[in-house]
Amino acid sequence: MTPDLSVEIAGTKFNNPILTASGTCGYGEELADVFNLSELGGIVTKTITLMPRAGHPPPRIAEASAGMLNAIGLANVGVDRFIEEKLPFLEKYDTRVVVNIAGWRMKDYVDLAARLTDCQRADMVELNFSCPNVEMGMEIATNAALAEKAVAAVKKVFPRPVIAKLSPNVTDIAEIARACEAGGADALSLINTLVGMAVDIETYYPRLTNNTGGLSGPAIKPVALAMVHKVYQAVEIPIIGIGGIADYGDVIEFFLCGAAAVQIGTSLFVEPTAPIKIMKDLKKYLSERGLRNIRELTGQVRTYQ
Amino acid sequence: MTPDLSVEIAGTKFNNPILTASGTCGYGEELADVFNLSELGGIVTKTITLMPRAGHPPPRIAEASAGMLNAIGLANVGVDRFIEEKLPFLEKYDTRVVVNIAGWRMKDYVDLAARLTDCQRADMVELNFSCPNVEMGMEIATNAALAEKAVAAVKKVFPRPVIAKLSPNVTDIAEIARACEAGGADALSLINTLVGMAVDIETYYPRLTNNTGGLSGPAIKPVALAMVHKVYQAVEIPIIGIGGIADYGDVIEFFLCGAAAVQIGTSLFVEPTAPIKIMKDLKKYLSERGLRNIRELTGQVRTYQ
Amino acid sequence: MSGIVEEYTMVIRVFDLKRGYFRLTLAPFSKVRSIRPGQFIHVKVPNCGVYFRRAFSVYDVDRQNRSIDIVFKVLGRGTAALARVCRGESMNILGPLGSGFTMPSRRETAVLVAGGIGMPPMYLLARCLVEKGFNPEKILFFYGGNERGDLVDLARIRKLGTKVIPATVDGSYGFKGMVTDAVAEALAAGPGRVRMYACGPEPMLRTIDEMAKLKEIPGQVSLEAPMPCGIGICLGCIKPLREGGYTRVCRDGPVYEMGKVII
Amino acid sequence: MSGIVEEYTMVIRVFDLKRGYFRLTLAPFSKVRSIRPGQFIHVKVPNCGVYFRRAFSVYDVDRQNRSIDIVFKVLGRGTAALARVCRGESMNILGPLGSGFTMPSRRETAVLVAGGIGMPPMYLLARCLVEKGFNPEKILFFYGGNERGDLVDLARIRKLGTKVIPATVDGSYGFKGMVTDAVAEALAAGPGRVRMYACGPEPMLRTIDEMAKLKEIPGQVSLEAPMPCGIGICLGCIKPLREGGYTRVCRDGPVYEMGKVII
Ligand SMILES: Cc1cc2nc3c(=O)[nH]c(=O)nc-3n(C[C@H](O)[C@H](O)[C@H](O)COP(=O)(O)OP(=O)(O)OC[C@H]3O[C@@H](n4cnc5c(N)ncnc54)[C@H](O)[C@@H]3O)c2cc1C
Ligand SMILES: Cc1cc2nc3c(=O)[nH]c(=O)nc-3n(C[C@H](O)[C@H](O)[C@H](O)COP(=O)(O)OP(=O)(O)OC[C@H]3O[C@@H](n4cnc5c(N)ncnc54)[C@H](O)[C@@H]3O)c2cc1C
Ligand SMILES: Cc1cc2nc3c(=O)[nH]c(=O)nc-3n(C[C@H](O)[C@H](O)[C@H](O)COP(=O)(O)O)c2cc1C
Ligand SMILES: Cc1cc2nc3c(=O)[nH]c(=O)nc-3n(C[C@H](O)[C@H](O)[C@H](O)COP(=O)(O)O)c2cc1C
Ligand code: FES
Ligand code: FES
Repeated sequence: MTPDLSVEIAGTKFNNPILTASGTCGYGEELADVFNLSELGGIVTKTITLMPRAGHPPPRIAEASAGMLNAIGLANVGVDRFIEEKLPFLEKYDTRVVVNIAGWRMKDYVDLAARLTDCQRADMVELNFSCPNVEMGMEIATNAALAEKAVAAVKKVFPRPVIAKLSPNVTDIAEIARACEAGGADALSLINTLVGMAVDIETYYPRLTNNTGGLSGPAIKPVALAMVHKVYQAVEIPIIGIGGIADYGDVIEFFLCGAAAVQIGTSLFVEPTAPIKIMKDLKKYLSERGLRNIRELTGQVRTYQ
Repeated sequence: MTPDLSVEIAGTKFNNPILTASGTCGYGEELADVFNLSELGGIVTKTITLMPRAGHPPPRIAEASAGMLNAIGLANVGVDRFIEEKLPFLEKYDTRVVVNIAGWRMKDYVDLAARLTDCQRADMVELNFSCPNVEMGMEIATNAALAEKAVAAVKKVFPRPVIAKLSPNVTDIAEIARACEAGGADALSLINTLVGMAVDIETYYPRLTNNTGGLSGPAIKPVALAMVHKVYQAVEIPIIGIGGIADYGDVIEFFLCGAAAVQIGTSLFVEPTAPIKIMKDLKKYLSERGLRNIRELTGQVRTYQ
Repeated sequence: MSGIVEEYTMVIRVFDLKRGYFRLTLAPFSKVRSIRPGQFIHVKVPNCGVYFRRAFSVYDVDRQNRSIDIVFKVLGRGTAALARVCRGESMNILGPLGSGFTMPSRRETAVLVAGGIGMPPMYLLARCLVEKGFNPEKILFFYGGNERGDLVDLARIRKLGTKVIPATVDGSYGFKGMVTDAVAEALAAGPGRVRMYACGPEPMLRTIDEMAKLKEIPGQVSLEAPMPCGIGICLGCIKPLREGGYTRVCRDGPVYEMGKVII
Repeated sequence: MSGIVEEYTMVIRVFDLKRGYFRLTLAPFSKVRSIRPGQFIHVKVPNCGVYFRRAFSVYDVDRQNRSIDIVFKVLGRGTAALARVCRGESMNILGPLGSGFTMPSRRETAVLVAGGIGMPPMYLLARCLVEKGFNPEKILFFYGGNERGDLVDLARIRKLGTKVIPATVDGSYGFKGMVTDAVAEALAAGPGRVRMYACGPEPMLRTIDEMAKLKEIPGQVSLEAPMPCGIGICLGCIKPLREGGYTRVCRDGPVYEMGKVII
């Protein structure tokens, strides 16, 4: 009997718990040249904004120890072209589509979600709160009250599940998590990237034109696990674990800490077939231990004391 | 002409900008078996508490990608034995001694600093704020008001420079930095470790008996650089950069981002002679570029826009 | 599906071409038959601690043995580690990636301009042209470097029967000066209807691009950019387009029509 | 200064001892003359992406060639990479580290108990005893493993002239059963005044430790713990002491008097 990898998040079934993370898989077209997207539990599309964006000038990616820095600047085709040109491509695949959206004011999120309401292919939306909020002058991601309001506003217009994506650059992520739950979020995904920097010691210029960028990859995995573990104890809604996942062992760690599904980001750059390999290895891990499904691992870490 | 590596922090001269970080060099005795401690700009001793502490049970260290997790639990000999047995050992070396102290209530810090006042070998104290504060129920490290009060209280009893060591596990490290400056800190050191976790997927137990631990090593360098850069713009007092430094290039990066000196921690475990090698390479870097001293590099990053 | 595969190949041979240049043969690669000149592979450099893959143009293929050759120069950590791999070692590669060159028409003279480590795709292009029956006499293979040692595998290129015009900045071999000057001289001598192909350092490509514009010569350049993913999903390898916006060199390129990209 | 050095050595030889065991010869190591049995070196495994060094007991030394031998078993990522190093490769080592064994008196029989990969320091101890003129007949070298394949370099150990008593759990070679049972049997036969030395897996050491206590036999055990730094500065390699508190295995050990540490 092969073990069951399917999971359920907010009443929606995923064939397996492996999603590709926003900004690391485009809108799916390129990865489809490497493997069949139907093999994925889901695909989280690159953050969409109301208007198309070219993003920051190069260099916008830098290599780091066991990871990388990026400051792409939310380059994307804009919601209109996304709906017309990108979403239809995903029709033919048996996978969940989560559309990640971002804006600079509360209304942007609401407008984006509203535009996606009739797109049945958008199974869920994921709210990327890591942009500076032009009204409030700070990231929604770092302010519990703003986050709660934003989630609640989107929930009013979007009829399907809403995921709030949390930033790790906060003193207490559990506080933000509880606020999103209070706002009506159906699930949480964490973590987004850690703020980081790198400088070229020959030119004295930062390695990114944005000066700072987001750190991702295996380097941040321990931070992500600690945060998933903390948030798991703070909320009732399911958690999607993100951060440095590179192999099946990492997925198991995230599940044990409280994840109900995971997203793979940076590892796709280094090993685009990672999700396929992970799926195979997960099945092996489960069956070798006589575990019937992966769901029962969620939150099973045996914390001391 | 060999370039000048000396730096000055709060009126105190250091022969060079390389210090060893608290908790990664004991009280100096062990490293003295590997190289002459007089080669160091300074040594920051393992955090001292009022009473001796055995620390957490093993395992209290775990390997990570490009770094490690630790939850030693502030194991130390206590301030009395430190003054009697450990400090005298450092007498014979021509290096600065920074004594790192921690407590659970404001008064602990004051008592510790007071005890050290007459120890002339303690050139400076460094305040480790990353313990949960028993009075307030949170880390001083994450609360600007508490941090300011604690620094001010220590400043009242300790006549020599006081360094406040900042935690990266906060939403806005610049806010804490400004508070410490307002409290009278003579310098800031950053960063301490990032909260992280790892789980054994065979036993389901966390890899540390403390469940979570502090992430350090090259993995966190980009985060540390971004924070040094941010704090440099927020305060006037000198900054000692810490986090993942492994070679001379890393030191230059920290200087460019605003550091006036650096501390090397985890790299000592992997390459105990790293400080010596770094010093040699720094001189080479400077002389190849015709730079007369390292001080002029502080804050010279050419940020875009 | 255009069929990009991620596969383990074996190191068949590491050949030291001297002065920091190496030729590496990897096999078997299942997609060897579909590789077009100008395409590249993305190599996971084994055991060196660099996080990203490193991109290398396909230099040659052997359809029989399903092997791929690359030629590289030791520049940084990745290539240094690559120079140390042992025969028989396993190596993960991703490919074939990127667009290839479009072929010249029979009536055109193909002017190939290779600068330094831009040689490999030019060689494969020349080889394919010759194999497809293109007159080797009508292929001018310009190959420039700083000095003689930068021109590797010259004998092998000459074997194709194309005209090889070496150029070295220090004059230690062939034309003395920039390879672009050699090209300009040859074009001035007027080899008739011409199509240009170029791969090399950015300043060289910029000059060729301008030359092409000025003389209205059609052709293509193959560009380079740091490539985290190589397949178009990270948006890291961008260059500005003349028409505005950015292009991803790894997927929309690396081969572009002259004048398309702001080099 | 006890003189710990961090040095680049060269891989002189990688010898496949089969079934996952390897012997590695490194040279030159400047401190080879000061190494005592029971000490270890901390090895930066080249190019494998593991962050910490890995600790290995010194198995043998050649003062002439200033070389060190270690024997290791492939367990995880670090040792797997170590098994792949090539001759001539450069390798950074830190040492000599830790305490060594104290020698028995001439009147004692030295009972050496090696379990699996705990053999190397026992070999070096035996060799040093013999070289110091200790009667080889009065050295009982117990060497246990799960099966025959776990007992490596037996011929080499026998060459020392000591009595070698192999033991395998599956009985495929020598005494059938746990090596500790073999030891108990021998002690029951009463070899007179005895001093025990042991290195091996924790359960074995625990049994030996209890046996020593019960029969009031003096001696030492060499312990293992994950060792981030190896020199006593990280406080990561601790074990609880019977008298309370912790000990750092890397610096206060790895060799301890029987009964001192709670194993
Ligand atoms: C399409 C293409 C084809 C190429 N063909 C060849 C060839 O045939 N022969 C040849 O010798 N070279 C070729 N190169 C260049 C080759 O990839 C570089 O020489 C190599 O990346 C340098 O790597 P290194 O590790 O030695 O140097 P490093 O110094 O480690 O890298 C140089 C710098 O670039 C960054 N970097 C390197 N690789 C990447 C990446 N993949 N993504 C992001 N940043 C990166 C590093 O962080 C570093 O800052 C090609 C490059 C491209 C894009
Ligand atoms: C004093 C001493 C002497 C030894 N002598 C020998 C010997 O002679 N022959 C032999 O075969 N083995 C010896 N070992 C054991 C050897 O060091 C281990 O087999 C090796 O560390 C396993 O490493 P690995 O990378 O193959 O396994 P891994 O699976 O990578 O490591 C095993 C686990 O231990 C952790 N770990 C490994 N090394 C360290 C470290 N240095 N610090 C913290 N955590 C670590 C890893 O994170 C992992 O969780 C000795 C160990 C010690 C302490
Ligand atoms: C190049 C790149 C671009 C990213 N773009 C986005 C984005 O547009 N929206 C978003 O919510 N997260 C974005 N992320 C963050 C990832 O989705 C993910 O949260 C983060 O990288 C941590 O996971 P990882 O370590 O597996 O990459 C991006 C990450 C990378 C590396
Ligand atoms: C094993 C270990 C123990 C540490 N103990 C202390 C400590 O007692 N007090 C303190 O202020 N910082 C302590 N630190 C944090 C370091 O001083 C340093 O701030 C941090 O590790 C980041 O630097 P690095 O990446 O160079 O190690 C410890 C770090 C490690 C790895
Ligand atoms: S390398 Fe990632 S998009 Fe081109
Ligand atoms: S290994 Fe660091 S104290 Fe022992």
